[in-house]
Amino acid sequence: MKRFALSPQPFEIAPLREQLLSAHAGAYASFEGWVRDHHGGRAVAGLRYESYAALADSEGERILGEAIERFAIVDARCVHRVGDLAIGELAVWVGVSAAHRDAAFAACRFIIDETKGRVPIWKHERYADGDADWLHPEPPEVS
Amino acid sequence: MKRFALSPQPFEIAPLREQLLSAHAGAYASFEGWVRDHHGGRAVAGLRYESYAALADSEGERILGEAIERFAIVDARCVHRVGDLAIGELAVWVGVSAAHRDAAFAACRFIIDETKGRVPIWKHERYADGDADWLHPEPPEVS
Amino acid sequence: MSLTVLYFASLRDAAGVASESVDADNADLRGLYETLRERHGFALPAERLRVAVDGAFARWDDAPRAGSEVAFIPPVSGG
Amino acid sequence: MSLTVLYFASLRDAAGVASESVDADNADLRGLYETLRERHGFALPAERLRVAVDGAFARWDDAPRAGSEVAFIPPVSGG
Repeated sequence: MKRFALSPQPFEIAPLREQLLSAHAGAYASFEGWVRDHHGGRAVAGLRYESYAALADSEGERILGEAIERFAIVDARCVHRVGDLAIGELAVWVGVSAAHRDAAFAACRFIIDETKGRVPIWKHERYADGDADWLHPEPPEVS
Repeated sequence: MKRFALSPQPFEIAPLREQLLSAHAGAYASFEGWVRDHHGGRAVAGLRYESYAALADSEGERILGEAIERFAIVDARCVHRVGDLAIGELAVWVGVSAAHRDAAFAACRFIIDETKGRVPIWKHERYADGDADWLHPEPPEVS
Repeated sequence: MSLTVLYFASLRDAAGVASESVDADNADLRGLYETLRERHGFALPAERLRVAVDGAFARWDDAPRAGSEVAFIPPVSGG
Repeated sequence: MSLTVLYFASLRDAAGVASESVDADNADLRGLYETLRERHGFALPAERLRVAVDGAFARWDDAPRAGSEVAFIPPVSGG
Protein backbone atom coordinates (compact mmCIF):
# COMPACT_ATOMS: atom_id res chain seq x y z
CA MET A 1 0.00 0.00 0.00
CA LYS A 2 1.21 3.50 -0.85
CA ARG A 3 1.22 5.70 2.25
CA PHE A 4 3.71 8.39 1.20
CA ALA A 5 3.48 10.63 -1.84
CA LEU A 6 5.15 13.64 -3.41
CA SER A 7 2.71 16.10 -4.95
CA PRO A 8 3.81 18.54 -7.67
CA GLN A 9 0.43 20.32 -7.33
CA PRO A 10 -1.57 21.64 -4.37
CA PHE A 11 -3.51 18.74 -2.85
CA GLU A 12 -6.74 18.32 -0.90
CA ILE A 13 -6.57 17.06 2.68
CA ALA A 14 -10.16 15.78 3.02
CA PRO A 15 -9.80 12.70 0.76
CA LEU A 16 -6.52 11.76 2.47
CA ARG A 17 -8.10 12.01 5.91
CA GLU A 18 -11.01 9.94 4.62
CA GLN A 19 -8.64 7.05 3.84
CA LEU A 20 -7.83 6.89 7.55
CA LEU A 21 -11.40 6.79 8.90
CA SER A 22 -11.96 3.56 10.81
CA ALA A 23 -14.50 2.28 13.32
CA HIS A 24 -11.57 0.92 15.35
CA ALA A 25 -9.89 4.32 15.67
CA GLY A 26 -10.84 6.68 18.48
CA ALA A 27 -8.04 9.16 17.83
CA TYR A 28 -6.71 11.02 14.82
CA ALA A 29 -3.70 13.34 14.91
CA SER A 30 -2.52 15.38 11.98
CA PHE A 31 0.23 17.83 11.22
CA GLU A 32 0.63 20.37 8.45
CA GLY A 33 3.64 22.43 7.45
CA TRP A 34 2.73 25.79 5.94
CA VAL A 35 5.03 28.19 4.08
CA ARG A 36 5.87 30.92 6.57
CA ASP A 37 6.55 34.57 5.71
CA HIS A 38 9.76 34.63 7.73
CA HIS A 39 12.70 32.37 8.53
CA GLY A 40 15.70 33.09 10.72
CA GLY A 41 14.68 36.74 10.97
CA ARG A 42 14.45 37.22 7.18
CA ALA A 43 11.27 38.01 5.24
CA VAL A 44 10.52 35.10 2.88
CA ALA A 45 8.85 35.78 -0.49
CA GLY A 46 8.33 32.18 -1.55
CA LEU A 47 10.08 28.86 -1.94
CA ARG A 48 10.67 25.84 -4.09
CA TYR A 49 10.95 22.22 -2.97
CA GLU A 50 13.06 19.90 -5.06
CA SER A 51 13.30 16.17 -4.46
CA TYR A 52 15.15 13.08 -5.56
CA ALA A 53 11.79 11.54 -6.33
CA ALA A 54 12.66 7.82 -6.52
CA LEU A 55 14.55 7.83 -3.23
CA ALA A 56 12.11 10.23 -1.53
CA ASP A 57 9.25 7.84 -2.33
CA SER A 58 11.00 4.77 -0.97
CA GLU A 59 12.37 6.56 2.12
CA GLY A 60 8.96 8.09 2.83
CA GLU A 61 7.29 4.67 2.61
CA ARG A 62 9.96 3.26 4.92
CA ILE A 63 9.23 5.96 7.55
CA LEU A 64 5.50 5.22 7.48
CA GLY A 65 6.20 1.50 7.75
CA GLU A 66 8.42 2.16 10.76
CA ALA A 67 5.69 4.27 12.38
CA ILE A 68 3.17 1.45 11.98
CA GLU A 69 5.63 -1.02 13.50
CA ARG A 70 6.70 1.19 16.43
CA PHE A 71 3.39 2.71 17.54
CA ALA A 72 -0.04 1.23 18.29
CA ILE A 73 -1.69 3.01 15.36
CA VAL A 74 -4.29 1.91 12.82
CA ASP A 75 -2.86 3.67 9.75
CA ALA A 76 -0.94 6.74 8.58
CA ARG A 77 -0.31 8.87 5.49
CA CYS A 78 2.08 11.62 4.46
CA VAL A 79 2.10 13.88 1.40
CA HIS A 80 4.86 16.41 0.63
CA ARG A 81 4.64 19.17 -1.98
CA VAL A 82 7.39 19.74 -4.51
CA GLY A 83 7.78 22.68 -6.90
CA ASP A 84 7.06 26.38 -6.32
CA LEU A 85 5.05 27.37 -3.24
CA ALA A 86 3.70 30.74 -2.14
CA ILE A 87 3.43 32.05 1.43
CA GLY A 88 0.65 30.24 3.29
CA GLU A 89 0.62 27.19 1.02
CA LEU A 90 0.49 23.68 2.41
CA ALA A 91 3.99 22.12 2.17
CA VAL A 92 3.51 18.82 3.98
CA TRP A 93 0.64 16.91 5.59
CA VAL A 94 0.74 13.96 8.01
CA GLY A 95 -2.32 12.05 9.26
CA VAL A 96 -2.45 9.20 11.78
CA SER A 97 -5.37 7.17 13.12
CA ALA A 98 -5.12 5.09 16.30
CA ALA A 99 -7.24 3.57 19.05
CA HIS A 100 -5.83 6.09 21.56
CA ARG A 101 -4.37 9.58 21.41
CA ASP A 102 -0.95 8.81 22.91
CA ALA A 103 0.01 6.65 19.95
CA ALA A 104 -1.63 8.99 17.42
CA PHE A 105 0.37 12.01 18.65
CA ALA A 106 3.64 10.09 19.03
CA ALA A 107 3.45 8.55 15.56
CA CYS A 108 2.45 11.85 13.94
CA ARG A 109 5.45 13.57 15.54
CA PHE A 110 7.75 10.70 14.54
CA ILE A 111 6.63 10.84 10.90
CA ILE A 112 7.13 14.59 10.48
CA ASP A 113 10.48 14.50 12.31
CA GLU A 114 11.82 11.61 10.26
CA THR A 115 10.47 13.09 7.02
CA LYS A 116 12.27 16.35 7.74
CA GLY A 117 15.44 14.50 8.70
CA ARG A 118 15.70 11.71 6.12
CA VAL A 119 13.62 12.24 3.00
CA PRO A 120 15.67 13.74 0.11
CA ILE A 121 13.72 16.96 -0.33
CA TRP A 122 15.41 20.37 -0.38
CA LYS A 123 13.99 23.80 0.26
CA HIS A 124 15.08 26.78 -1.82
CA GLU A 125 13.99 30.00 -0.15
CA ARG A 126 13.58 33.33 -1.93
CA TYR A 127 13.86 36.32 0.37
CA ALA A 128 12.13 39.68 0.16
CA ASP A 129 15.56 41.36 -0.29
CA GLY A 130 16.13 39.46 -3.57
CA ASP A 131 18.50 36.85 -2.14
CA ALA A 132 17.81 33.12 -2.45
CA ASP A 133 19.32 30.09 -0.77
CA TRP A 134 19.25 26.32 -0.53
CA LEU A 135 18.68 25.16 3.04
CA HIS A 136 21.16 22.52 4.14
CA PRO A 137 20.70 22.38 7.90
CA GLU A 138 23.30 20.80 10.17
CA PRO A 139 22.18 17.24 10.84
CA PRO A 140 21.34 16.33 14.46
CA GLU A 141 24.17 14.73 16.45
CA VAL A 142 24.39 11.01 15.77
CA SER A 143 26.01 8.77 18.36
CA MET B 1 -12.97 35.96 20.56
CA LYS B 2 -14.80 32.65 20.75
CA ARG B 3 -12.36 29.75 20.41
CA PHE B 4 -14.37 26.92 22.01
CA ALA B 5 -17.79 25.70 20.96
CA LEU B 6 -20.26 22.92 21.66
CA SER B 7 -22.00 21.62 18.55
CA PRO B 8 -25.35 19.82 18.75
CA GLN B 9 -24.97 18.87 15.05
CA PRO B 10 -22.17 17.30 12.99
CA PHE B 11 -19.74 20.08 12.01
CA GLU B 12 -17.31 20.71 9.16
CA ILE B 13 -13.59 20.90 9.93
CA ALA B 14 -12.46 22.85 6.84
CA PRO B 15 -13.94 26.24 7.84
CA LEU B 16 -12.52 25.87 11.37
CA ARG B 17 -9.05 25.09 10.04
CA GLU B 18 -9.40 28.07 7.70
CA GLN B 19 -9.79 30.42 10.69
CA LEU B 20 -6.31 29.37 11.78
CA LEU B 21 -4.48 29.96 8.47
CA SER B 22 -1.79 32.62 8.93
CA ALA B 23 1.27 33.74 7.01
CA HIS B 24 3.16 33.77 10.34
CA ALA B 25 2.41 30.12 11.08
CA GLY B 26 4.67 27.38 9.75
CA ALA B 27 3.06 24.57 11.71
CA TYR B 28 -0.47 23.32 12.29
CA ALA B 29 -1.36 20.40 14.55
CA SER B 30 -4.81 19.00 14.94
CA PHE B 31 -6.52 16.26 16.88
CA GLU B 32 -9.85 14.53 16.38
CA GLY B 33 -11.71 12.16 18.65
CA TRP B 34 -13.85 9.65 16.76
CA VAL B 35 -16.54 7.36 18.20
CA ARG B 36 -14.90 3.95 18.45
CA ASP B 37 -16.70 0.61 18.06
CA HIS B 38 -15.22 -0.75 21.27
CA HIS B 39 -14.32 0.44 24.76
CA GLY B 40 -12.80 -1.52 27.62
CA GLY B 41 -13.29 -4.75 25.68
CA ARG B 42 -17.02 -4.14 25.05
CA ALA B 43 -18.63 -3.58 21.64
CA VAL B 44 -20.10 -0.08 21.53
CA ALA B 45 -23.27 0.59 19.51
CA GLY B 46 -23.34 4.36 19.90
CA LEU B 47 -23.16 7.14 22.43
CA ARG B 48 -24.58 10.39 23.64
CA TYR B 49 -22.68 13.40 24.96
CA GLU B 50 -24.42 15.61 27.47
CA SER B 51 -22.99 18.89 28.75
CA TYR B 52 -23.55 21.61 31.28
CA ALA B 53 -23.48 24.07 28.41
CA ALA B 54 -22.87 27.38 30.21
CA LEU B 55 -19.97 26.03 32.27
CA ALA B 56 -18.59 23.94 29.40
CA ASP B 57 -18.39 27.04 27.23
CA SER B 58 -16.58 29.13 29.83
CA GLU B 59 -14.24 26.31 30.90
CA GLY B 60 -13.45 25.51 27.24
CA GLU B 61 -12.61 29.17 26.55
CA ARG B 62 -10.43 29.22 29.66
CA ILE B 63 -8.46 26.18 28.43
CA LEU B 64 -7.83 27.77 25.02
CA GLY B 65 -6.76 31.00 26.71
CA GLU B 66 -4.34 29.04 28.89
CA ALA B 67 -2.92 27.29 25.82
CA ILE B 68 -2.28 30.64 24.12
CA GLU B 69 -0.56 31.94 27.25
CA ARG B 70 1.57 28.85 27.91
CA PHE B 71 2.73 27.93 24.41
CA ALA B 72 4.27 29.92 21.55
CA ILE B 73 1.27 29.45 19.28
CA VAL B 74 -0.55 31.76 16.89
CA ASP B 75 -4.10 30.60 17.58
CA ALA B 76 -6.24 27.59 18.52
CA ARG B 77 -9.80 26.29 18.33
CA CYS B 78 -11.79 23.43 19.83
CA VAL B 79 -15.28 22.14 19.02
CA HIS B 80 -17.00 19.33 20.94
CA ARG B 81 -20.12 17.50 19.80
CA VAL B 82 -23.09 16.98 22.10
CA GLY B 83 -26.15 14.79 21.51
CA ASP B 84 -26.38 11.35 19.88
CA LEU B 85 -23.36 10.08 17.91
CA ALA B 86 -22.94 6.97 15.78
CA ILE B 87 -19.79 4.86 15.43
CA GLY B 88 -17.18 6.70 13.38
CA GLU B 89 -18.60 10.17 14.00
CA LEU B 90 -16.42 13.11 14.93
CA ALA B 91 -16.77 13.79 18.67
CA VAL B 92 -14.16 16.50 19.24
CA TRP B 93 -11.77 18.54 17.11
CA VAL B 94 -8.75 20.62 18.17
CA GLY B 95 -6.67 22.78 15.82
CA VAL B 96 -3.55 24.82 16.64
CA SER B 97 -1.36 27.05 14.47
CA ALA B 98 2.17 28.08 15.50
CA ALA B 99 5.46 29.26 14.07
CA HIS B 100 7.07 25.90 14.94
CA ARG B 101 5.89 22.34 15.40
CA ASP B 102 7.04 21.83 19.00
CA ALA B 103 4.57 24.40 20.29
CA ALA B 104 1.81 23.29 17.90
CA PHE B 105 1.99 19.67 19.10
CA ALA B 106 2.35 20.57 22.78
CA ALA B 107 -0.58 22.98 22.76
CA CYS B 108 -2.79 20.57 20.80
CA ARG B 109 -2.08 17.84 23.33
CA PHE B 110 -2.67 20.24 26.24
CA ILE B 111 -6.04 21.34 24.86
CA ILE B 112 -7.42 17.83 24.31
CA ASP B 113 -6.10 16.61 27.69
CA GLU B 114 -7.56 19.56 29.60
CA THR B 115 -10.84 19.36 27.67
CA LYS B 116 -11.18 15.69 28.57
CA GLY B 117 -10.25 16.41 32.19
CA ARG B 118 -12.09 19.63 33.00
CA VAL B 119 -14.93 20.49 30.63
CA PRO B 120 -18.34 19.37 32.00
CA ILE B 121 -19.28 16.94 29.23
CA TRP B 122 -20.37 13.38 29.94
CA LYS B 123 -20.38 10.35 27.70
CA HIS B 124 -23.24 7.87 27.81
CA GLU B 125 -22.25 4.66 26.01
CA ARG B 126 -24.71 2.14 24.61
CA TYR B 127 -23.25 -1.34 24.24
CA ALA B 128 -24.04 -4.01 21.67
CA ASP B 129 -25.34 -6.27 24.47
CA GLY B 130 -28.10 -3.76 25.30
CA ASP B 131 -26.43 -2.28 28.38
CA ALA B 132 -25.74 1.44 28.69
CA ASP B 133 -23.60 3.48 31.06
CA TRP B 134 -22.46 6.94 32.02
CA LEU B 135 -18.68 7.20 32.03
CA HIS B 136 -17.32 8.77 35.20
CA PRO B 137 -13.60 8.02 35.06
CA GLU B 138 -11.40 8.27 38.15
CA PRO B 139 -9.74 11.67 38.06
CA PRO B 140 -5.92 11.74 37.76
CA GLU B 141 -4.02 12.04 41.06
CA VAL B 142 -3.77 15.63 42.19
CA SER B 143 -0.91 16.66 44.45
CA MET C 1 -33.43 29.21 51.98
CA SER C 2 -34.56 28.12 48.52
CA LEU C 3 -32.19 27.40 45.64
CA THR C 4 -32.11 25.39 42.43
CA VAL C 5 -29.98 22.27 42.02
CA LEU C 6 -28.91 20.89 38.63
CA TYR C 7 -28.10 17.21 38.09
CA PHE C 8 -26.11 15.74 35.21
CA ALA C 9 -25.35 12.30 33.80
CA SER C 10 -25.60 9.52 36.42
CA LEU C 11 -26.75 11.98 39.09
CA ARG C 12 -29.68 13.01 36.91
CA ASP C 13 -30.58 9.37 36.28
CA ALA C 14 -30.47 8.66 40.02
CA ALA C 15 -32.45 11.78 40.98
CA GLY C 16 -34.95 11.22 38.16
CA VAL C 17 -34.95 14.95 37.40
CA ALA C 18 -32.52 17.36 35.69
CA SER C 19 -33.15 20.05 38.29
CA GLU C 20 -35.14 20.66 41.40
CA SER C 21 -35.92 23.42 43.84
CA VAL C 22 -34.42 22.68 47.25
CA ASP C 23 -35.02 24.19 50.67
CA ALA C 24 -31.48 24.19 52.07
CA ASP C 25 -30.40 24.79 55.66
CA ASN C 26 -26.85 23.47 55.23
CA ALA C 27 -23.79 25.46 56.31
CA ASP C 28 -21.89 24.69 53.11
CA LEU C 29 -22.29 23.10 49.67
CA ARG C 30 -20.70 19.86 50.89
CA GLY C 31 -23.47 19.53 53.47
CA LEU C 32 -26.07 20.29 50.82
CA TYR C 33 -24.68 17.51 48.61
CA GLU C 34 -24.67 15.03 51.51
CA THR C 35 -28.33 15.81 52.23
CA LEU C 36 -29.28 15.30 48.58
CA ARG C 37 -27.06 12.23 48.24
CA GLU C 38 -28.96 10.60 51.07
CA ARG C 39 -32.32 11.62 49.59
CA HIS C 40 -31.57 10.32 46.04
CA GLY C 41 -29.06 7.54 46.78
CA PHE C 42 -26.22 9.01 44.72
CA ALA C 43 -23.34 6.53 44.43
CA LEU C 44 -20.59 9.16 44.04
CA PRO C 45 -19.04 10.76 47.15
CA ALA C 46 -18.43 14.53 47.14
CA GLU C 47 -14.66 13.87 46.75
CA ARG C 48 -15.32 12.58 43.22
CA LEU C 49 -17.36 15.65 42.23
CA ARG C 50 -16.86 19.34 41.63
CA VAL C 51 -19.46 21.92 42.47
CA ALA C 52 -20.49 25.05 40.55
CA VAL C 53 -22.70 27.99 41.48
CA ASP C 54 -24.42 30.15 38.87
CA GLY C 55 -22.28 28.75 36.05
CA ALA C 56 -18.83 29.05 37.69
CA PHE C 57 -16.85 26.50 39.68
CA ALA C 58 -17.20 27.02 43.44
CA ARG C 59 -15.69 25.62 46.65
CA TRP C 60 -17.32 22.89 48.71
CA ASP C 61 -17.07 25.03 51.84
CA ASP C 62 -18.86 27.98 50.23
CA ALA C 63 -22.19 28.70 51.90
CA PRO C 64 -25.34 28.11 49.82
CA ARG C 65 -26.90 31.37 48.60
CA ALA C 66 -30.66 31.88 48.35
CA GLY C 67 -31.86 31.94 44.75
CA SER C 68 -28.61 30.56 43.34
CA GLU C 69 -28.24 27.68 40.87
CA VAL C 70 -26.01 24.92 42.25
CA ALA C 71 -24.64 22.22 39.94
CA PHE C 72 -22.96 19.02 41.09
CA ILE C 73 -20.42 17.96 38.47
CA PRO C 74 -19.69 14.23 38.36
CA PRO C 75 -16.36 13.14 36.81
CA VAL C 76 -16.37 14.35 33.20
CA SER C 77 -15.84 12.13 30.15
CA GLY C 78 -15.76 14.31 27.07
CA GLY C 79 -13.23 13.91 24.28
CA MET D 1 34.56 2.85 -15.67
CA SER D 2 31.67 5.06 -16.72
CA LEU D 3 28.75 5.94 -14.45
CA THR D 4 26.14 8.65 -14.02
CA VAL D 5 26.20 11.16 -11.17
CA LEU D 6 23.12 13.10 -9.99
CA TYR D 7 23.38 16.47 -8.27
CA PHE D 8 20.70 18.13 -6.17
CA ALA D 9 20.07 21.55 -4.62
CA SER D 10 23.31 23.49 -3.92
CA LEU D 11 25.42 20.76 -5.51
CA ARG D 12 23.49 21.09 -8.76
CA ASP D 13 23.87 24.86 -8.69
CA ALA D 14 27.62 24.51 -8.13
CA ALA D 15 28.05 21.82 -10.80
CA GLY D 16 25.83 23.71 -13.24
CA VAL D 17 24.19 20.40 -14.28
CA ALA D 18 21.64 18.05 -12.73
CA SER D 19 23.56 14.98 -13.88
CA GLU D 20 26.70 14.07 -15.75
CA SER D 21 28.46 11.02 -17.08
CA VAL D 22 31.73 10.44 -15.20
CA ASP D 23 34.73 8.26 -15.93
CA ALA D 24 35.61 7.04 -12.44
CA ASP D 25 38.76 5.28 -11.31
CA ASN D 26 38.17 5.77 -7.58
CA ALA D 27 38.33 2.89 -5.10
CA ASP D 28 35.18 4.01 -3.31
CA LEU D 29 32.31 6.51 -3.48
CA ARG D 30 34.04 8.82 -1.01
CA GLY D 31 37.00 9.09 -3.39
CA LEU D 32 34.60 9.72 -6.29
CA TYR D 33 32.97 12.56 -4.37
CA GLU D 34 36.34 14.10 -3.48
CA THR D 35 37.34 14.08 -7.16
CA LEU D 36 34.08 15.75 -8.19
CA ARG D 37 34.18 18.17 -5.26
CA GLU D 38 37.57 19.40 -6.45
CA ARG D 39 36.35 19.65 -10.04
CA HIS D 40 33.15 21.62 -9.21
CA GLY D 41 34.20 23.41 -6.03
CA PHE D 42 31.47 21.90 -3.81
CA ALA D 43 31.40 23.60 -0.41
CA LEU D 44 30.01 20.59 1.49
CA PRO D 45 32.39 17.91 2.76
CA ALA D 46 31.40 14.23 2.34
CA GLU D 47 30.68 14.06 6.11
CA ARG D 48 27.69 16.37 5.58
CA LEU D 49 26.29 14.23 2.74
CA ARG D 50 24.74 10.84 2.20
CA VAL D 51 25.28 8.82 -0.94
CA ALA D 52 22.83 6.68 -2.91
CA VAL D 53 23.32 4.20 -5.75
CA ASP D 54 20.53 3.29 -8.15
CA GLY D 55 17.87 4.84 -5.92
CA ALA D 56 18.92 3.29 -2.59
CA PHE D 57 21.16 4.67 0.16
CA ALA D 58 24.70 3.25 -0.06
CA ARG D 59 27.93 3.38 1.97
CA TRP D 60 30.78 5.76 1.27
CA ASP D 61 33.24 2.87 1.15
CA ASP D 62 31.22 0.97 -1.45
CA ALA D 63 33.12 0.66 -4.73
CA PRO D 64 31.67 2.52 -7.73
CA ARG D 65 29.94 0.17 -10.20
CA ALA D 66 30.08 0.68 -13.98
CA GLY D 67 26.75 1.86 -15.41
CA SER D 68 25.30 2.75 -12.00
CA GLU D 69 23.57 5.99 -11.03
CA VAL D 70 25.25 7.67 -8.07
CA ALA D 71 23.47 10.48 -6.17
CA PHE D 72 25.11 12.75 -3.62
CA ILE D 73 22.51 13.82 -1.07
CA PRO D 74 23.18 17.16 0.62
CA PRO D 75 21.51 17.79 4.01
CA VAL D 76 17.77 17.63 3.42
CA SER D 77 15.30 20.39 4.30
CA GLY D 78 11.81 19.15 3.58
CA GLY D 79 8.87 19.66 5.91
